[in-house]
Amino acid sequence: MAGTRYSERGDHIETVDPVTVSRYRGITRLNHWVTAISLIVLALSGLAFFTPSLYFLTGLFGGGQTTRWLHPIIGVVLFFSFLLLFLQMWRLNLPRREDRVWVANIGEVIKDQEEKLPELGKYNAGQKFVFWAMTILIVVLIVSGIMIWQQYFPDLVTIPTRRIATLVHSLAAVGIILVFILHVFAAIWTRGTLRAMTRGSVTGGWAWKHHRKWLREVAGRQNEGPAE
Amino acid sequence: MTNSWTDINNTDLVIVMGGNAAEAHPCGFKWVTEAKANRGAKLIVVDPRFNRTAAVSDYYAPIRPGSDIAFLMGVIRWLIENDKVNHEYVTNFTNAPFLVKDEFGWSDGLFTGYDEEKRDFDKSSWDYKIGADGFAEVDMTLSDPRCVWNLLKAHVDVYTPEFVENICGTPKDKFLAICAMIGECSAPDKVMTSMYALGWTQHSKGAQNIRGMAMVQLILGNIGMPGGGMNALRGHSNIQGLTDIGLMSNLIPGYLSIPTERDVDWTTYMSTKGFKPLRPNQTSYWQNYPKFMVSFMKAMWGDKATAENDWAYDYLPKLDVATYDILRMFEMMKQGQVNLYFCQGFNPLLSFPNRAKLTEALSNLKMLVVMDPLATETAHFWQNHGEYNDVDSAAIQTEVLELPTTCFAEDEGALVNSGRWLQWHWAGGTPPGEAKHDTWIMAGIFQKVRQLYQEEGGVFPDPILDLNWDYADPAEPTPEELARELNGRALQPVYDPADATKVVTEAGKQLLNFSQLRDDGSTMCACWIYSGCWNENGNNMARRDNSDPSGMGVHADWSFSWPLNRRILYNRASADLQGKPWDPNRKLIEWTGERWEGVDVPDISPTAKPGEVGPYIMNPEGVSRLFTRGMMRDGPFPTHMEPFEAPIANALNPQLRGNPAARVFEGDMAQFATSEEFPLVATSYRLTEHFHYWTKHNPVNAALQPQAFVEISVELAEEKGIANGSRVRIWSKRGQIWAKAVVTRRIRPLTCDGKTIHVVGIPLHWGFMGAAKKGWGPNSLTPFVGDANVETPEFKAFLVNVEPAAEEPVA
Amino acid sequence: MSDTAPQPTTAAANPPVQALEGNLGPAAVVRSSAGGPVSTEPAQMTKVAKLIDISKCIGCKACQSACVEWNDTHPEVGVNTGSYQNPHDLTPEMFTLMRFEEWVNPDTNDLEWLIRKDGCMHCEDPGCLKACPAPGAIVQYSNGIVDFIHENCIGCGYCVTGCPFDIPRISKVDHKSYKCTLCSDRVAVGQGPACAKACPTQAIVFGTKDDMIQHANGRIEDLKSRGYDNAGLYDPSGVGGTHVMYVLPHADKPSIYSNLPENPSISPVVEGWKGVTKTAGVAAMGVAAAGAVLMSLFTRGNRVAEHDEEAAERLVETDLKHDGRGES
Amino acid sequence: MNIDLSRRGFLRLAGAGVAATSLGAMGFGEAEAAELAHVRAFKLATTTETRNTCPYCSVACGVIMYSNGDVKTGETAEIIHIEGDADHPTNRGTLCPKGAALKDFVKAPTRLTMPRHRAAGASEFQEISWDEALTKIARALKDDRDANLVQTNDAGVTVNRWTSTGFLAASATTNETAWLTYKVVRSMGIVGFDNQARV
Repeated sequence: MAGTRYSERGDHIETVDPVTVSRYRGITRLNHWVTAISLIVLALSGLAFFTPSLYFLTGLFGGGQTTRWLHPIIGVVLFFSFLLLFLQMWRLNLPRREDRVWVANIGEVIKDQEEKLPELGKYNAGQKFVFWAMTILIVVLIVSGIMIWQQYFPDLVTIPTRRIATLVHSLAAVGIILVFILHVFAAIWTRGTLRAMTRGSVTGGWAWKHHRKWLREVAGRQNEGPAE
Repeated sequence: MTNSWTDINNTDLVIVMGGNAAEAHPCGFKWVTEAKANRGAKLIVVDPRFNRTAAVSDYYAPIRPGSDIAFLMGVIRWLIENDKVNHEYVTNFTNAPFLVKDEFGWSDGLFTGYDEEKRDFDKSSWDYKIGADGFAEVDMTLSDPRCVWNLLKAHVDVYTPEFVENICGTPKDKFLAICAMIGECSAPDKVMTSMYALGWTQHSKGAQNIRGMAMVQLILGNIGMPGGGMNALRGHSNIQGLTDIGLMSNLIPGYLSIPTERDVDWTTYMSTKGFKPLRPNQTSYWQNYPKFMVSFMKAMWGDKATAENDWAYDYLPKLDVATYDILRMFEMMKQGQVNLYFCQGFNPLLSFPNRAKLTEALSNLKMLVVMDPLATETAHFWQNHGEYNDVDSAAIQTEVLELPTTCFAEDEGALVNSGRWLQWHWAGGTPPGEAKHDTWIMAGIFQKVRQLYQEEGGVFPDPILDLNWDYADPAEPTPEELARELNGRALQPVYDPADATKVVTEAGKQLLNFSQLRDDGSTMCACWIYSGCWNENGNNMARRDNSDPSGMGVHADWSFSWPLNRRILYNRASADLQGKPWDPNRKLIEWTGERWEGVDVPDISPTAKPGEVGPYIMNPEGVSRLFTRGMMRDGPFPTHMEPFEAPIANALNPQLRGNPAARVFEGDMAQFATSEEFPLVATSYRLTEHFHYWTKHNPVNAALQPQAFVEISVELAEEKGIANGSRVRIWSKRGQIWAKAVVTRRIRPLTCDGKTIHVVGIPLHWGFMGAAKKGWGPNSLTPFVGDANVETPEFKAFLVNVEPAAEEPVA
Repeated sequence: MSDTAPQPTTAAANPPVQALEGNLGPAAVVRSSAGGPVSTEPAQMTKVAKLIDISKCIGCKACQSACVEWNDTHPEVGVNTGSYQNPHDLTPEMFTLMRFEEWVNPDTNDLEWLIRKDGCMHCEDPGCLKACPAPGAIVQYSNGIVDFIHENCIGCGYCVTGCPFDIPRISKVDHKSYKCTLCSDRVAVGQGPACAKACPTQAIVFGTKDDMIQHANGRIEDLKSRGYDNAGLYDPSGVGGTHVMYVLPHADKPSIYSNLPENPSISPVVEGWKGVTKTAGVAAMGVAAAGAVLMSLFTRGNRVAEHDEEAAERLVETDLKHDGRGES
Repeated sequence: MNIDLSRRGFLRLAGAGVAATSLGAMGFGEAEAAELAHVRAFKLATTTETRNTCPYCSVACGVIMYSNGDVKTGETAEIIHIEGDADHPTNRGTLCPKGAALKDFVKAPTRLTMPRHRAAGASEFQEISWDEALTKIARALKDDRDANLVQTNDAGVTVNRWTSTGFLAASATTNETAWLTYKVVRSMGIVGFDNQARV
C-alpha cells in the first residue's frame, strides 16, 4: 500500500464536484480550539500580571485573586491539550527538503507568485515553524510556570532560581504571544484556511494552491479502497 | 534582693552565677545592659551552660554543677592573698575582729561537733568568746589567731586555683581572670553586684553557696552600696510577699517564728528572742520582737488575745520538728499520715522532686483541694495521660476538688517584688465563668468550718471561733480591709515613748509605721515589716510618682518598699566609718554631723553616731557576719560539699556524701545513684520563653518553645550516637523521661579530678496539660533531698544517663 | 546616662486610647506597586527606623511574642528540631523571628551565640514593591515604612521573588502575602512598633532614622571599647538603605548572623524582568498585533483562484478515471 | 487611678537614651493627620486602661490591660490587649516573652471556669456547685482536725498542732490573699504549711 508521506490517513476527498478535501477530524478541531482558547485565556491573564497597564484584564476573570489561581490551572490544561495536538501532528511537521526552497522564496509567497514555489505536503514551513515554536515555548512555560506556582509549589526551587524562572516565563510568554499573532494572521491572510479548523475541510483549489503534494497523495489514495 | 532592680544601673561589675537573669528575669536584666551601656560595666557569667545571659556577657567561664562553694572560697582566698580587700569595711563592718571559741575547728571537710548518727552538728563551739562584760571579745588589729579573719584565712587556704580547677572544671586561667575582675571592686569607688537565683538555692547546701558570695561582697565592701549587694532574683511575682507574711511551716509574718515544743510558754518563747547587743551601743533591732509579736497576736485574735492569756499563746501550734516543709509533708503523705491537702495556685506534681514518689503520696490522700486559674497536672494526677501520666485511675481513691480562681487580671491587691516593693494593682477583667477570688474561697471555707464548730462543738475550737473576723462582708473581706490589717492600727491611743502624755496615734487610726508598735496590746499589726504601707496617708503601695531626682534609680515615691520605704538594705554601710560615702559619685546617705540624710531612707537610727553604732542594726553584733556562729546547721563558714549524687568523691573527705547535715528520709538514700551507674551530671533550669508550668497553657508561648528537650554537648552526642533534634531517653535512679536532643557547643565536657564530666541540661517547663506538646519535667528524675537549712530540693545537680530513643509515633 | 542631645525618639510610651486620626493614608504614600495611586504632594514625614542592636539582644523572643499579640496572629505549636528557633522560619502568622547561630570566633577561639531578629527590613528601594503586579498592594509611606495592603494583594508570590531578604510569606488560608508592617497602625498614631516597646533590654529601639544612626554610633563606640574592632551599622546601600537596621559586633561579616546578606540589592534578574523585558515585550507584542491587523485590513490577502479549483478537479478526476470508475 | 498623672512617661530612659514618643519628631500631629485608609484601625481606641503588675517573675513589671468594658463601673470587661507600662520605673514599658503574652494566660483555653469534683476511683471530673464544694471541704477539715489535732505532747506541753492536713500556698496571690490564708490556716493549727519559696 502507498505510504502516507504528505498526509494523515484520515485526510480524504470529501466531494468531487466541487472538490473538497477533509483536512482535520472533528476531534482534532476540538483539540485545537481547546488549546487556542486556553492560550487566549492565558495570554490575557498573564498579561495582567506582566504589566500594570494591562492589570485591568484581571477584571475579565473576576479580580486578581481569581486570575492568580486560574492562570496556572489553564496553563496545565493548555499543556495537555497541546500535547494531544502534538502527537497528532508532529510527523508531518518534520522539516522536508522543499521547505528550504519555500522559505527561500518567502517573498513570492507574500506576493502570491507561485511559479518559483515547490509543491508542499500538508504543512508549509511557516506552519511548521509555528508548530515547533509553540511546542518549545509551551514546554518552557509549563516548566518555569510550575517553578513560580506559589499556591502549590512555594518551595520547589530556591528564590534565585525562581527569579530566573519568572524572567524566562515572561520572555517565553512574549514569544508565544508573537507566534500566536503570526499564526492567527497567517490563517486569516491565507483565505480559505480557517474552514480547515471550523468545517474541517478545504477546497480542492486551496489544497492545490498551498499543499499540492498533500492533495496528490490524498487523491491518489482514492483508488485504494472505496472513497465513500 | 538587698538592692532594687533599678539600682543595678549603678554597678561596675555584674556577676551572674547560680542564676540566668537574662532568661529568667529579662526586664530586670535590662538594668545590666543599661549599666554596661551607661557606665561601661562588665558582665561575668559563671554557669555550666553558655546560656542567654552569657550571650551578652564580657566574660564567661564554665563550672560543674554543685561545685560553687569551692569556686567562691577560691575567690576569697585570691582576694586575701592579693590584698584585694576593703580593710576599713572588713574591720569595722564585719565580725572579722571577733574572737571565736578555742574549741571551734575544721578538719576533713567537717566542723567540730559532728554526729554522724543524727546527721547533725553540736554547734556549741561555733561561737564567740564572751568577755566578763557580757560582750563578745574582739581584736581590732586582726592579729589574734582566733579572730574570725584569721580563721577565715586558714579555712580558705585549701582552695587554691589548682584545687578550684580540679573540683569545678573551670580552667585556671579563666578562674584567675575572673578573680582579677572581681578584685578591682575592692576599691571604694568600684562596686560589684551579685545576681543569683535557684542555680544556687536548689542544692543540698544552697544556703552556703549564697553565704559564700555574701562573704565575697563583704570583703569587697559591696554590701549596702548602690550598685552592689546580694541580689536574690525571686522566682515568682509574690514569693517575697508570701515569705514576708510567713506562709511557711515555722514562720509568723515579718520573720517571727512559730514556737517549738521547747517554748513551753510565752516567757520561755520570748527569752529566746529579742537578742541583747553583743557589743556596746549596738542597736540589735530584734529587741523590739515583743512589740511585733503582740501586735501580730492582736491581729489574729483581737480582744481574745490578752496579757492575761499570754496573748493567746496557746492558740499557736508548737513545732516538734524544725519544719513541716514540703518534703516532709510528701514523705508523711507517702507514709499515709496525711489525709487532706490543699494546693493554692501551686503545682507540686511538677515542682517537687521524684515525681513517682509524689504520685504515690498524693494517691494516699483522702482529699486533695486545688485552687487555680488553670487546669494543673496536680489536679489531674489521678488521670491517665498515656506515657505522660501512666496511672490507674480506678486504683486511686483520692477525692479531688478543683476550684477555679481568678488570675491577676481579675483581682486587686499588692505583690512584693524581688526588690521588696509592695506594688498595688487593680482588676481590669471579668472572671471567666464561676471563677472566684482566693479571698472569697478562703473566707467561704473558714465560715463553713467555724459554723460547724459553732453547731457541733469539737476539739479545741477556740482559735477558730475567736479568730478576728471583723470585715464588712464576712464572706469576702476586701483587699483594702486586709491591707490595712497588714499595716496595723491603734486599738487604744498610742503615746509617744518620750512623752507619755502625747498621743501619736488615736485609737482606730492606722499606724504611721512599725515604730509605733507596742507590746501592751494597744496596737495590732499583721506584718510589722509592712507597717507604713497603708497608713493615714492612704495606700502608699499605689503611689505612682516615677520621678528619680538623684538619677540613682531610687524612685522613693513609687509604691512602697519595706521596711519603711527603704530601697537599699544596710545602706548605712554605703558610707565609711566617719559616715562619708565610700564613693562620692554614688552618694546614697551621709552623716551630716547631727544626723543621717540622703536620697534613701537610712538603714539606721537617723541620729546614731557613725563609729559608735554599727551599720548592721538587725544583728546583735552591730556588724555583718563572715562567721555565722551556730545559725546555720551545716557550718559557720561555707565548706566544699559534693551533691548527694556526684561524679567524683568529696576531695576534702571521700567518706562524705552530699551535705553531712542535710536531712535524708529513710528510703530516699537508697535511691541516690553513684557515678558508676549514672555517669552524667544533670542540671535543671528555666527557659525564657516559659514561666514554670503556666505558660505552656498559652498558645503564644507554646509556639515559641513547643516541645520538651534536653541540651547535650557535641562530644556527648557523638559518644552516644545522638543526632541533633532526635529523641532521647534520659533516666535516673528514680525515673525516666523522653525529650528531643538539642546538641550544642554551648555545653562543653569538663575535666574534674582527672575524669571527663558531661553535663546534661534539662529545661523544666513541660507536662501533660496545656497547649504545648506533652512532655516531662526534670522532677521525674531528681533526688528527694533538700538543703540542710531551708529544705530547698537539690534540683541543680544530680546524676542521669542518656541514650538515643525511637521517634515518637505520630499520633 | 549621657547628656548628648538630641536623644533618639523611641517607642517607650503608652498607647493612646482616645480615637486618634492616623497619619498613614493615601496622602503619605510615595510609592505604590504596579502603578497604584501615590500622593501627588505627599505629607513629608521624618524618616523612621528600627534599630536592632545584636550586642544587647538576649534572644528572649519578647519581640515575637509582642508581635503575635499586637497583630493577632496565631503561629502554630510546632516541634523542637534541635534548636531554640521557633517557629523554624517566618510564616504568615509570624512576622519576626529570632535566628540562633553558634559561632566560634576564629580570632579568640571563644564561642559566640549570635542571635538575630529577622523580619522585614523596610528597604528604601523595596524589591517586593518593584516585583508586585497588583496596583496598590504594596505601598511605601514617606516615613519609609513599606506596607502590604491586603485588600489589593492577589497572592502571586512575586514579592517573595523580589525581596532580597526572603521575608514575605504567602498565607495558605487567604492567599495573601504577610510580613512585618513596622506596626504601621501604631506608628500612624505616634507609637513605636510592638516589638521595640516590648524588648526587655532595648536591643530594639525605634525613632527617626537620624536618631537611630546617632544612637547606633554610640553603641558601636561601646562595642569597639570592648574589643569588637569591626563593630558597625548595617544599613545596606544596595537597597537604598533600610528602615530596619542592625548594630553588628562583626559588621565585616554579616553572613555569620544567620546569613544576613553581605550586599543586598534587588536582583538584576528582577530588574531585567520588570524593566527591559516588560517594555520591550509590550512593544513587540503591540507592534506585531498592530501590524497583523493592518495587513489583514489593507492587503488583499492570499486568495485561491478559479484555475486552482479547476486544477484540483482535474487532478481528482484523472485519478478517478485512471482506475476506470469515472463515468457517472 | 492615676493614669493621667502617669501619662507623663519618662523624659529620658537611661542608656538606650530614649524618650517618650514625640509625635512632632516623627511628623505627626493634626497638621499631617490624614484619613486612615490603609493601615489597620488602631485597636486600642476607646478601650479602658487598667494598671496591673505581671504575675510571673519577681521583677514585677508594670502592665496596662486594655479592655472593652470597665469593671470599676460594674460592667463586664473583656481584656483585648496587655502591654508594658512605660511609666513603670523597672520595666519602662518593656515585657519579656511571657509578659508580652499575658493576654493568652487570661484567655488560656485551659482556664478553669467551674468547680469540679473527682470521686474516689473516677476517671473524670464532674462539675459541682460552689456550695457543695465548700461544704465537702469544711466537713473534711473538721472531721480530720477533730480526729488528729495534737493538743499536748508526751511531756504534757500544750502544742495544738495539726499535721494530718497540709496547705500549700501560692506564689502569685496578693499579700491580702496571703494574709487571709495565713489567718485561716494558722487558726486551725495547721503546721504543714508552705509556699513556692523553696522551689
